[in-house]
Amino acid sequence: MSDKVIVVDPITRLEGHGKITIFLDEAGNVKRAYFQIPELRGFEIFCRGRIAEDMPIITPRICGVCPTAHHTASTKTLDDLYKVKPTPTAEKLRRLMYNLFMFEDHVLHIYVLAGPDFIVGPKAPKAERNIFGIIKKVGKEVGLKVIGARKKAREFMTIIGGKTIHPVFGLPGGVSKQLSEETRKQLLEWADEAIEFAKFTHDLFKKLFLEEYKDLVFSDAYMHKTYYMGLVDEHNKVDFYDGKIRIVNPKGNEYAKFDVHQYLDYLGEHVEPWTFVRMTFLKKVGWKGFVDGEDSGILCVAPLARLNAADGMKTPIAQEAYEEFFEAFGGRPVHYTLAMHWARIVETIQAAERIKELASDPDITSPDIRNIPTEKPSVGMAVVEAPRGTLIHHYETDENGIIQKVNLIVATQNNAARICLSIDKAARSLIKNGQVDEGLLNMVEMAFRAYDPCHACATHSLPGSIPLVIEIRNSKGKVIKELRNT
Amino acid sequence: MAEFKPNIVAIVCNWCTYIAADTAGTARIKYTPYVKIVRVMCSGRVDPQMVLWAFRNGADGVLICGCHPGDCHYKEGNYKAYRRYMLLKRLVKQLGIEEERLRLEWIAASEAPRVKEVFDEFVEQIKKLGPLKLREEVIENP
Amino acid sequence: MSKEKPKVAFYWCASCGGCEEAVVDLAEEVLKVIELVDIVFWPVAVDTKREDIEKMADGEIFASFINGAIRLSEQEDMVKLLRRKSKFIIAYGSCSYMGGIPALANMWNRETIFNWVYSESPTVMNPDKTTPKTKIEVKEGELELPLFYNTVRTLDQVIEVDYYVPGCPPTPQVTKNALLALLSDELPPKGSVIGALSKSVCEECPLNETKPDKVLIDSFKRLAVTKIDPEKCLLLQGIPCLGPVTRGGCGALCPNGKMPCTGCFGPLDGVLDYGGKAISFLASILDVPPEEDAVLKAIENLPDPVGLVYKYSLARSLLRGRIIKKGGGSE
Amino acid sequence: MSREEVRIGVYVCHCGTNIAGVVNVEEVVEYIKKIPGVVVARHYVYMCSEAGQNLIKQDIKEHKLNRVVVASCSPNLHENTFRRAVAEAGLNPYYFQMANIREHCSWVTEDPKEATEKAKMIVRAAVERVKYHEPLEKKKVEVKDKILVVGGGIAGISAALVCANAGKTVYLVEKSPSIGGMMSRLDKTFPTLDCAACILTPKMNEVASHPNIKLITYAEVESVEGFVGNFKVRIRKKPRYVIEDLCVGCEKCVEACVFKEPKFYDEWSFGLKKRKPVYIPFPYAVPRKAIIDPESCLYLKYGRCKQTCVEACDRNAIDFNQKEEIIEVEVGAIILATGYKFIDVSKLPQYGYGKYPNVYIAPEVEVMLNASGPTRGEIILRDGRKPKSVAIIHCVGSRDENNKKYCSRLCCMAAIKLAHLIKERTEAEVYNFYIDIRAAGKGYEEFYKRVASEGVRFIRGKVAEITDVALTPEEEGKLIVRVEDTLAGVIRRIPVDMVVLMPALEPATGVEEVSKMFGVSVTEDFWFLERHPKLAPIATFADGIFLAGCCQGPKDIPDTVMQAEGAAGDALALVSRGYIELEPNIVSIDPEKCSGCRVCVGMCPFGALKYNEEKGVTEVIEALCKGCGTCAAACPSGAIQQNLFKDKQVYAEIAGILAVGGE
Repeated sequence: MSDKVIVVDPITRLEGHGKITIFLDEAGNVKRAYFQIPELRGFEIFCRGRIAEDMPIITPRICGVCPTAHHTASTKTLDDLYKVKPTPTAEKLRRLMYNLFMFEDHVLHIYVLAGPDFIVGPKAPKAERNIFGIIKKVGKEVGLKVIGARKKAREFMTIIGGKTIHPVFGLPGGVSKQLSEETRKQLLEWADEAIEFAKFTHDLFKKLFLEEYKDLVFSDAYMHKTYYMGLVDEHNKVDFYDGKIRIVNPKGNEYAKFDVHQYLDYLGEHVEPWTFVRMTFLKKVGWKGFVDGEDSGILCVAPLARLNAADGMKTPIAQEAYEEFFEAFGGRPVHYTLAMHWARIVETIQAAERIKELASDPDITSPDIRNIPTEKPSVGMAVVEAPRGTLIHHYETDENGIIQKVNLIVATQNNAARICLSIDKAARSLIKNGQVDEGLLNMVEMAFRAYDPCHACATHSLPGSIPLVIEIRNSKGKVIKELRNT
Repeated sequence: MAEFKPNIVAIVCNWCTYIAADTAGTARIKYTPYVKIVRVMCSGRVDPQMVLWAFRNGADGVLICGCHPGDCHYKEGNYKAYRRYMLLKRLVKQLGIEEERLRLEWIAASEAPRVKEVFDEFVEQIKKLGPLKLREEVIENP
Repeated sequence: MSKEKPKVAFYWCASCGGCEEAVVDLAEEVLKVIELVDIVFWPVAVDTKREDIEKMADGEIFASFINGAIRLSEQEDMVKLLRRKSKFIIAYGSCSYMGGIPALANMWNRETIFNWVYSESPTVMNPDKTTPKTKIEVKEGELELPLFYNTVRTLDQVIEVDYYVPGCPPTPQVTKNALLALLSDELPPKGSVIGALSKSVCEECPLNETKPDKVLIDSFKRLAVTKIDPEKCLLLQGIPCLGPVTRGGCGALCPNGKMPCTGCFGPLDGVLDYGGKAISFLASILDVPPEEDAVLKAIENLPDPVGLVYKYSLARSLLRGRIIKKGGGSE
Repeated sequence: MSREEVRIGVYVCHCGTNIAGVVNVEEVVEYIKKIPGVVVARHYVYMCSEAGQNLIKQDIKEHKLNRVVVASCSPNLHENTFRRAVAEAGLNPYYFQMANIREHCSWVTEDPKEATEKAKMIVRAAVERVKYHEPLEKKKVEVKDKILVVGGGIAGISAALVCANAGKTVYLVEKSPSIGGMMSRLDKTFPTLDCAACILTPKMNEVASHPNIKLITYAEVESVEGFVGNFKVRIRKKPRYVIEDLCVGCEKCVEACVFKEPKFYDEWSFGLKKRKPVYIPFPYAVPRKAIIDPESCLYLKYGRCKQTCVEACDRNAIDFNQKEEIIEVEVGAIILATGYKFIDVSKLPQYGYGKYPNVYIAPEVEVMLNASGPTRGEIILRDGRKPKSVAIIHCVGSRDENNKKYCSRLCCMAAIKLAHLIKERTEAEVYNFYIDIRAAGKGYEEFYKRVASEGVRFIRGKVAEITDVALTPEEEGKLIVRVEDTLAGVIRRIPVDMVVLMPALEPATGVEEVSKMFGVSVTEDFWFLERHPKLAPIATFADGIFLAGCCQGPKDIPDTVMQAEGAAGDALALVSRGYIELEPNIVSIDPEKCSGCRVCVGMCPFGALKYNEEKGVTEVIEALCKGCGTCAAACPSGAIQQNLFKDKQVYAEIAGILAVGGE
């Protein structure tokens, strides 16, 4: 029985959106750190009995931060369910919407949530470490650029998708609304700004990573040798919207490449009694507990994983950035968790470039936006790359398209086990003989934040932004010391 | 255990069933005391909300009574009532309430004996089903 | 109001984070608002502990904006604390106002949900049927999780609520209107829905003008397999659009996206049960013979009334959810 | 709902023992007292009495009541009584609600305990409801001062004349080519034996010549729209193929018809005589105009005929191109006098009608006795003989579990009259077979005694069968009446030459359509349903529509004429006032809530809802709203509310009525 329990609880225990509990042994060394997600809503169950076309309306409510990911995954699942292909124009519109979403979501994370750690600095006071801090540091116009870029992207999303938070335009076989020529022109104008902004961001952070925070980024505390999963197109390039699921092993070699319809052969989920979230692992490798390495089924998703799992990017500028990235870390795969931020910027560039490509295509304004299904529905599966990783929807219906079964593998479930690893590893490397390092909080927070764990999907914290508190308690549970990251 | 006395409300049309019930009274036709009448001008005034409200307020069963098809004092009010009733029944069933607890009957002004027939019969049916317990009465929260 | 800036708190329960995004989407607007108030509690942005709130005097917080439904025990505890400390409690967004999408879980109970999520789901590999517990003995010690309730409740089924801001999520405009209404000298009557319209979505819907005099149809159609004329009222095309029965103020976003309104703003004043009213008007516009077969045919494409009319409001409905017979957890 | 605190007075009526005999009124009062808002609760022996009403008025003044509930009989009886009382005390009459604990409770509940419990709930519901009542005003609507009479029998004729003499325009619509109805077939009427024609024809002619009566024969009502005071009626007049204005009834066309002999079924004489395709219904028909029957006329049927009738008519009155015409009239009141018909006795084989030629039904005999009838008033059997013995059988289909359970009321006296006339004209032996003789009426019993004393035989017993199977020589060639003489207690076989059946009466053909068209309820036997069997035996539940004669139930001529003139009185009272007050239960739309979704517009069959393009809201045309509330139920935004049936009022009532044992 340990005589100390450390509870790291975002804000308060009763706040209840992800909490960390660390057990020490008599010597005051870490026995085990637990990361708990105390949140569950049961979407898989209550989608039952609904009509299939309600799914793209209902599932985005899993997450208000990445609703477009769920909406798109759901819409694609309906295509599969009704065995109908979207018209070329419809697919382009969905891809356009999706890249706009990737762009604004990444930008939000980079600047508003994770950025402050690097731009303002991890040691800077909490009050400084936010978008306003950034504005102070890099100048107002950059700050306004950030706010502006996101705002603009979201305006376009509203026009195309009906709504930004919880879009509505997806239908089996296409989309509900045609794109106006006027909007296309505006998009085209704006796309260049977006690309410029992405490039600017890339240069800005590249410098920070390679200079100011090199030690941090390359720190062992954030390194796990795990499997990596991501979606790739027919040329094994990173694709957010569609493609084959590719998994590379810790050595970076292709472990598997499969169609979403085989996901059950590869992915399993582990249940722990102390958290509400299911943890994905590789079925064939097996669940070996919270350890990394080639023999452990634990895998990693999201930007870093996508880059590791792909042979390159879809677009030229992003491709250059991709190459620079692996050069900097000495080749594929990259195991440093904090490299996640860089990878995210590489993806941001691709998103911006894709927006331009798609907006340049005159066919995107065609009125031919929908194929009406003719087949009877039965089973549908689809996958997309959500900003926070691979997202799989799987529905079964009766012949009237009434949902009978739903299985959802949400990005953060895929990362859940690895996040636990990071927390545990950070704790072990920083807590020695009962001495709790003052930096622990921030370190843990940054490890945590790197994943951009969209706990709206499993819990509810806005990505990364998790102010932490450490309570050191004796076995009676009495707080004997308290640390806060403010 | 005490005998179950169903608590039933009948929302009835002013021009047919209400009159039939008056006539049944004048004729001293004895029937169940458990069905209590609420009058509306036409079964077309019956809003599904009223039925749900009745269940919420302790009704074990709800009757809607109107004029026979073609006899509506307002031409088609009873048709509207019927269409709403059909869709409402589907909703109510999905929410775990036996369809039999909701019934629509046409009773003409002249059919005083049918008032007894329908009311007594409905009470028997509800007795078979037993009291209606709402969700929170069945599964405790937490 | 006192000289110092009024203290404001934001809190989330069982929601998706969309309501926070909605506030963030106010962008410049939110900065203006923040100048007017002092945000003392906002889990996504401001670091305050429960203890800090407990230390406050009762009613010290001017207004607490609470989004999300009540799904877990700790959510109930926290909102009760906020109720004590706040002058006004504002149920922000459909989930706290009506239960929202998560309240569709009221068609089942805890047991059914756990069974699927932790054992029946095809990816789960959980031979010894482990499920999350409120107190868990791990070999290093004891861990805790909040209690997962059987039934999702609206905020006002747990604490007294002063105002409601509807929407899934509330649009920036609605949010702004609501904030201004609260900060104005003349407060709206307690219990009212603020920020939105007193009229239905049709009021703002461009397709409303395409209606003929009489809105009557011969049957309902399934969106999944129906071609939509983007220039014609969806209702008249047989698509069960809930615009007429839903509070406006969103700017008719969905109809503008050529999709039916699904009712996230909830009922209008004077409507008792959103779903009941929706059923009433949907069935009313059917112009078919009053015979069983004819009517069944006309409504065969409405196989899921609950999902249609209680998509966001099952917890607030008169029946709260499905009545589950003892042991009858699953359908 | 009004700000002021509600102060409710509740009055539970004993109605003598009608309520108090079953319901424990004290207990109800004690229970009601506890409901918040109730200031006084009393029980009283007769609330509808002046004393009872004064009780309410005093309390309103003393206790500053602003709501009143009376728990007594059906609102259909006394709602207006109490509303008036409330109004006289200076309160808006709609701050009142009635709880029906007699018809709906004490009279229908066996167990006093249960009845008391039910009464509590009914009263509670009224109390909860009245809290949400609002002041209303009756709406005045102008009334058309014209009257429609449907049916030209003695009922319709009498009603029409009274109305016309009062100076009102009357439209009298008759289905057949002539007015007169059943009475026109009669020779004499009981009990005075005065000549039917002599008393009917003057009235018929008065109708024809009356400046205020628009007589529309050979016509039927096609549709009725509108409501009390403002009915719009469409009348379809079938073509006569004879221009009425030109025809003088000279019958030249009849003589000239290519059919030399009459050979077609004659409706008036029930087929006892035959007619030609062109004919005059009966000698004193009104209008006395020829008519051509398209079914039997060669030209109209086959388009081939010499058209001798056309040549014969020197006034060129015959017009084969005549089309049916639609006549639209607007009236304030309607009198239904659609009369009756006899049941089809051939469905009762035991009486042998249709099987034995010498079995007749009463109306045939009436026609035979009629001086203008086929036999000029003689009783001559189908084989030409004069009967030496006649059996008159009462209650053929009446008072019969398998047929009409009711007594047809006029048969007894008619049978006795026929007995008298037959005996008078044939000196035959006349037997009456009866169950009971019902001679309730002025001079009826005396008439019965008189005829009995004339030697007509009365045998009490229900006739088992009529047969021609003779068992004895004297039965040969006769019809034998098998009957149990319940007075003598023996089965008897009585051989006769002629049998006269007194068939039960039933409503005239097409009564179902008529009831639907006019929105008038019917009894299970399809007689029109009066508003109240005693207090409103003429009015119907459809305001502005009144009943006259046998369409409401079997009656003899005096009762028919009485009711007809009563109906005329009611109709006149209505139209003479010039306006009516409508229950204010119409709907209103709150423009602050209406988004102009137009769901309601399709709900209204009366076109009372109109979308206002400029304002973008739907509006109510009050004059057209009938107050069904269908649109209120449909209105998705709750913008439409129905007076007296607002959502909150109905919800309060439902919650109240379900609050079993409620606090």
